[in-house]
Amino acid sequence: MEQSFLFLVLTLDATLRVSTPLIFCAMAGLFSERSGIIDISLEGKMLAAAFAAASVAAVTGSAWLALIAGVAVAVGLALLHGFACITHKGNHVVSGVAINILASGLTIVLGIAWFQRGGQTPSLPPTARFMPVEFPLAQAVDGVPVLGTIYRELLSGHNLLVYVAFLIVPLTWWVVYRTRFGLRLRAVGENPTAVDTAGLSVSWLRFRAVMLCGLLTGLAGTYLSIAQNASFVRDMTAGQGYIALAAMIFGKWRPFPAFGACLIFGLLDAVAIRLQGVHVAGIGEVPVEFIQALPYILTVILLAGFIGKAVAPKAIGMPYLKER
Amino acid sequence: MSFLKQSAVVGTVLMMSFAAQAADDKPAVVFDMGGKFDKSFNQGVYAGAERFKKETGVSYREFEVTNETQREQAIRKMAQRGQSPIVGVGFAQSSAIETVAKEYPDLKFTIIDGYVVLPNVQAVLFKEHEGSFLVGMLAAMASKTGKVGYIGGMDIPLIRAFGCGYEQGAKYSNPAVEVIQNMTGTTPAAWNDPGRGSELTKGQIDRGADVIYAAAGGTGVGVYQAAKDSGKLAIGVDSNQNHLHPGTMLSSMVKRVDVAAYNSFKQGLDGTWKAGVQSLGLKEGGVDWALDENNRSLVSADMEARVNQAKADIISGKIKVHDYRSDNKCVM
Amino acid sequence: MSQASTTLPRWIDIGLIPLINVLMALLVSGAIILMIGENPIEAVQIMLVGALGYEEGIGYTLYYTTNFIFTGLAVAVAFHAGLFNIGGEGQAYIGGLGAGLFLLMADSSLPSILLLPLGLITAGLFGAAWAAIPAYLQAYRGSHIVITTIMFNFIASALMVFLMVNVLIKPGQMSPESRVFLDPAHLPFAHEVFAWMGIKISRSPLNVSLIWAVLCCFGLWLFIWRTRWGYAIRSVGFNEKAAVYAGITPAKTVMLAMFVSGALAGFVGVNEVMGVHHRLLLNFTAGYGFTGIAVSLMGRNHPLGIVLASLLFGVLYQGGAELAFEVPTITRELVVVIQGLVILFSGALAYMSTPWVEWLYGRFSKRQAESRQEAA
Amino acid sequence: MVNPVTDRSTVLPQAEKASPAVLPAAIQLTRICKSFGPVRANHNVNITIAAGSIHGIIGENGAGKSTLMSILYGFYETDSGLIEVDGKPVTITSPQAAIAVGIGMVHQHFMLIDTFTVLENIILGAETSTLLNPGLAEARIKLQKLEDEYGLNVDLDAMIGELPVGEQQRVEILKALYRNARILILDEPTGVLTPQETTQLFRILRALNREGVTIVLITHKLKEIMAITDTVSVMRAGEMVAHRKTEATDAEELAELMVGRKVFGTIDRGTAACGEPLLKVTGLRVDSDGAVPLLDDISFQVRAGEIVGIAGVSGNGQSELLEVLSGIRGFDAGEIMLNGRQVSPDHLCDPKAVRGLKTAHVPEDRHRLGMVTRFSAQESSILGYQDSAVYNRGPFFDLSRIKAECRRLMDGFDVRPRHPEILSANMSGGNQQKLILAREIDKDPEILLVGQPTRGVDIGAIEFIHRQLVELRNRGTAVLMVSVELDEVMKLSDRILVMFGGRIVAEVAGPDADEKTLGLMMANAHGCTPAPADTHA
Repeated sequence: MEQSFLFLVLTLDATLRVSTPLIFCAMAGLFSERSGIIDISLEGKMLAAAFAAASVAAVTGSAWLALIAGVAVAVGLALLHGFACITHKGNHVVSGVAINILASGLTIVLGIAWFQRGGQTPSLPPTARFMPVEFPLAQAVDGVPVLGTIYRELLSGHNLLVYVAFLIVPLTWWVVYRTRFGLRLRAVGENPTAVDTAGLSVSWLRFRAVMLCGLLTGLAGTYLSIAQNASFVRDMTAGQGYIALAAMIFGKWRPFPAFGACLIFGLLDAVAIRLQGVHVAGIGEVPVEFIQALPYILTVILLAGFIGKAVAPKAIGMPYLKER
Repeated sequence: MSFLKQSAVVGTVLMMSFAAQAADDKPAVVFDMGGKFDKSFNQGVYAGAERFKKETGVSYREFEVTNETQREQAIRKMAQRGQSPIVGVGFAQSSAIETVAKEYPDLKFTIIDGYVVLPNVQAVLFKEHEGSFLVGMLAAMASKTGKVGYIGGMDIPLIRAFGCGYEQGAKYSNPAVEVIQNMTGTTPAAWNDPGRGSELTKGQIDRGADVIYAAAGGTGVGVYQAAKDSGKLAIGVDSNQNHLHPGTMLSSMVKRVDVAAYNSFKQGLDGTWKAGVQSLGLKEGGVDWALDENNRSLVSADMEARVNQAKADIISGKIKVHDYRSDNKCVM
Repeated sequence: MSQASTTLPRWIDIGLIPLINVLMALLVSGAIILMIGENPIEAVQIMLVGALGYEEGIGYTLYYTTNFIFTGLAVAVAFHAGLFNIGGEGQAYIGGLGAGLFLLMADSSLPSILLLPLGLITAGLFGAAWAAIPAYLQAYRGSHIVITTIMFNFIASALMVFLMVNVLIKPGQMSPESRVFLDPAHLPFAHEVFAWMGIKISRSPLNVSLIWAVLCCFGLWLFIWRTRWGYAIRSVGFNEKAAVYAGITPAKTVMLAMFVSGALAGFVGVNEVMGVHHRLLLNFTAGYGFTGIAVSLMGRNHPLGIVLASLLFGVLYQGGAELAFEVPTITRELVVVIQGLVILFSGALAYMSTPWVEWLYGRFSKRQAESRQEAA
Repeated sequence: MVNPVTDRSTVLPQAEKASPAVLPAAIQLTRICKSFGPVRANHNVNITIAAGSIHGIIGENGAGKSTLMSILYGFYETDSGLIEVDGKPVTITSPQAAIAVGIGMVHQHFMLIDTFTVLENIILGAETSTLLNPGLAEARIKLQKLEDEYGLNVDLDAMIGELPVGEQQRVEILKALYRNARILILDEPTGVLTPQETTQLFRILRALNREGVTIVLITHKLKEIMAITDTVSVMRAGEMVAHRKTEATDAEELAELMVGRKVFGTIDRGTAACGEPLLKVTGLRVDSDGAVPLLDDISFQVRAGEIVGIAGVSGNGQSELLEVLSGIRGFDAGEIMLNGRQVSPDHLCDPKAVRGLKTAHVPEDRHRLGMVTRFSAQESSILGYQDSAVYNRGPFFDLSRIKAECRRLMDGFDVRPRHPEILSANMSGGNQQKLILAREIDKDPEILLVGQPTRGVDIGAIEFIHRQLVELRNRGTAVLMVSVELDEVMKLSDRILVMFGGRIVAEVAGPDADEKTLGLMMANAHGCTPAPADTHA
């Protein structure tokens, strides 16, 4: 009993860590897509940000400067996406694919040129990273059953960005549903012509949305390379941007459901890691490959079965052309 | 048009200069897809080649393949230029080496981690299971929980062989020990996923493991970091990685691919190069465990003695370590 | 978009502007080469000579071209139905698996004349089947095909590793590869074919798949523009409601388009497994499926354009390998960067230069008209 | 600023108003030019709109009215020319600039967001605070005042998507007023309204006008110009061809100015020679997601040689009815007989099968259904018949045959330009419609379903299309026509069915119909079924 409870808490604890980049990216995607800009380049922006953050942290030794660099690079790529999709009315998916490929190549080319470590950045000392924050009294409450364990293992002992990710969700909700900007954001994704005739700039609104998207993917990338890990490694995002996108769609473009989906994917991953090599009664050892593929299979099943036809913002993916 | 012509001229000039170079004894190396900075065997080969260059002043030509087809292309290109010996890194290059070596019987080829029998091919294999056996023993002895972990990179037989040797060693030292094994992934991305490595490590630690051995290329970085962050022990692989985190790196399973590459180049220069299959185990010094100032404090004299005893027993044949690759099974 | 085509002559719209886009991509690539301290002009020369300067190089270039034609066509046919198939990679993988499984089973019992066409068909069918699942989910369950095809790339990879490591691996072999097929199951190499004709050319992986690729181009052109099925696909792509009105079932058409798309991607497996490696192995797709997106975009989804774009990418790949060979500081990932830039400039920013070209063209034709007037 | 324009027919706008002589014109446009590539949408347009007047701008589709208004509202920039508002030259480069100088616009297609409430829609872009809630509260107070002032009643908390179009239009007007518009431009405002709703709209407009709002009404309906405006300007082919005081002109003169030649208003239908019922519908029902069915208990029949017109305000189920009959949409209950064959939800209920029963369909929305605008004309000319043996030879299209057939259709229906390879999008609306009609009529259908046969079509083509429909009926085809143009329904139909809320609420013999009673029926003044229509359609 005690043992399985601890297992549960620790699994949830891992869930928090694993789902953090997903949450950042899902919220990032939400801002972008609510404004009508499809963004499959969450992956690429996160990767570029991870590289930038790790590079700056390695050179300056400052986690905060690294954070700024990561965010700046991701916002830069977001602006490129905006330049293609908003200014030049390019195809959103194509632009996203281009950014993903570009990021995966450029991070390595520059990494090799700068650090001569085959695309990897130097390992960071704790001072150049966001390290786990120990809550007060975390050790003291250790003796308290259940609650103590939850406090010590689950709530305390994560790095700053994990907590930020969990705060970003209500903040996103508040911005989208409770502010003027949010109203306009939702409007521009549904009917940009209406927004234009109301005297608002469709482009500027959408640019602000993609910049927010860049900001959040920047946080996600920074988390990956200098908080969760201690260096950048080539292609370290490993498809998480796509999973986040799937989570956002699964959450029907709404903050809390998308957050829930991120947690489900995170939990899945955490459980999968713990189930690997475990013998399941009646089946025997589940092949590793199956466990690895499980999140992807599950995404497909969830998208196909549970939400059926997802209702996207009406004007999503369509360039805004003034009509006669 | 004129531009094309011009570049054709440049090309011809380049070709000719290559031909001129080819007269010299010029070694070459073709790295596998992980790239020469994979923190694993490619990097080991790179280190060996660099050492050769430093000591002899003879430079070498290198190439990193990006897809399956390029292996043969790269090796043949080296051969066309008369490079020799040509070192191919990784089992996946075996068939390419085999093909090209037949076409160029006068050149010398070395395949590391691969098995090719030809009069002009030197195949260097390693008994990773023997080295892993030793670090498995270390892990079991250092463990307080009676649980040790193994994290592999991409799920392929070679990596399973590491794990299998490790498990045998752990069980040899403490039959009651529990070995938790995880593979990072099923694609080459698994060699470069420290995030997942870190999570797997934390998962294993949560399940009670307190010594974790990683044979996972760049993913290992995440493993060692996570072990350090949790105050647990980790074991490095391929090169001596003890220096990464002094104090929490219990040891490293050293696989001397660097020596293999260095020897091949050096022997080529000296004229002592010989074809044939070499299987380098503990006996030949091809694999070993690492003990230096960085992990001295973690290894007690007793541990050291027992491991060295086992090492001697393996060399003498008293202990037989099963190789997963021999029958694709891990037999204890 | 339509404005561009109404004011500019066709040769500018489908010739000059794509060329400008590629040049811009190469220009930025050049800047990146400069940034890492190498000479871009020299790099271009090495690339061109490496890709087109000698027989073996040309062989490799055309071998890559073969793959890009298949994946480019695969992306294009889906595009015509309004679908974005990012799953070419997985479909190519599974197509190769199909061909491999068939040949492993049958290479000792059937003659070449049956083995090769049946292997080809199996590859196509496997690729098509792998594409059919996301297609079904899109058509009947409303799952977004971009997401599902990406997921299917990952799943294909996992499936392949599972089979190679646990099932198909040649016993006693350490690398996850199947046994080599028997000789009758090998597609003839180009140098072999030429040798039969008494012409000696250098060895290269180029094989008769290229002919099949060219045939596929022509076939796809006929299919898209000359048959009622192509008509249905384009109707659904342009205007799904009008298609419904016309008695075309979008769901079935989506299935058809993706089936063809998957089959074409699957033929990469023919080139790789039957033509080059003669065994099943991991990762033979090497990103060709993703490059197909760039190829299709550059080729404006037209078979002829795709052939040209495939050639360009063939040059980039082979020349890029050569470049990495010659210049150690330039790594293989530079080709990935160039590829990303080409997709960006030819795809997402395809119309960036249009206003400028229009302006220039306007001035030019005006001046021409003036001088003509003067002459008269 | 009195009459600075030396146009031959400029009227004195300040004629009858109380004391406007000192007031500058609300809007004065001088020599406005705007081209799209080679197309001159506006050429040397001059117009003066007096402050406090109701000014009509009339012209055929494509005459350049909407372009002109888009210029005024900052959607397009002019190539050349001068815009003055209240006597001051202004440059209007964005809707924001237009709003700033007091121009408000009610677009033909409403600029509303279905998933927002009325209140949210109105304040969008004119919010007073960064946070939403205080701004909403403030706006609510101001809007209630506006509603009272002008008698515009709208539930501020209703979801836009659930409101009838008449109310949506009122939201649009409120939106403009909320932004302090002093000049209100309405672009084809009555297209979607019942005659009663139109009357109500005009009442509102007069009330606004009394409060000093200048109103510009853009329409192609002569009757409305005559009913409400003070002054009227006529556009043709991108140019202003005349300015008149409304009381000094009449519908005939305006029509002539619009078309550029004499127009014939009537058509000789002859008498109906009705035969067998070819189309029979009994108890047809189509459920919707909500509680109210889209179509409910529809029963009627159409006999050979008869045109049955369906009148109704758009969105009352006519579109769905056409979709069901043509096989595009399934149905939940009832019985349909086409040409003696029973169609059931799982049998023959798809467009291909319906075509096989010799039933042709000219859809309501030709851009979205009738053709693929990115196809060539010849490709569009086989839409729906692409599988026919005529156009195929073996697995391939018989391209020369397709081209020849297309040319034949173009000849027969005077489709211009007579060029089968032209992009469908590059044909004018009238020619597109003629091509679709040609395609469908050419197959000698026993039954023709036709929706909005002349929507967006210029007057010349309207006559032609009407003649074709009557001719077809005289040849013995059963024609079912849906149109929101009451005039058209009355002119062509032998019998008229009136739809409201997804039901048929009345049937009138063609010759007995008059606009007033039909209008009342369309608004369901008799109260047969109180069900609101589904506004999604």
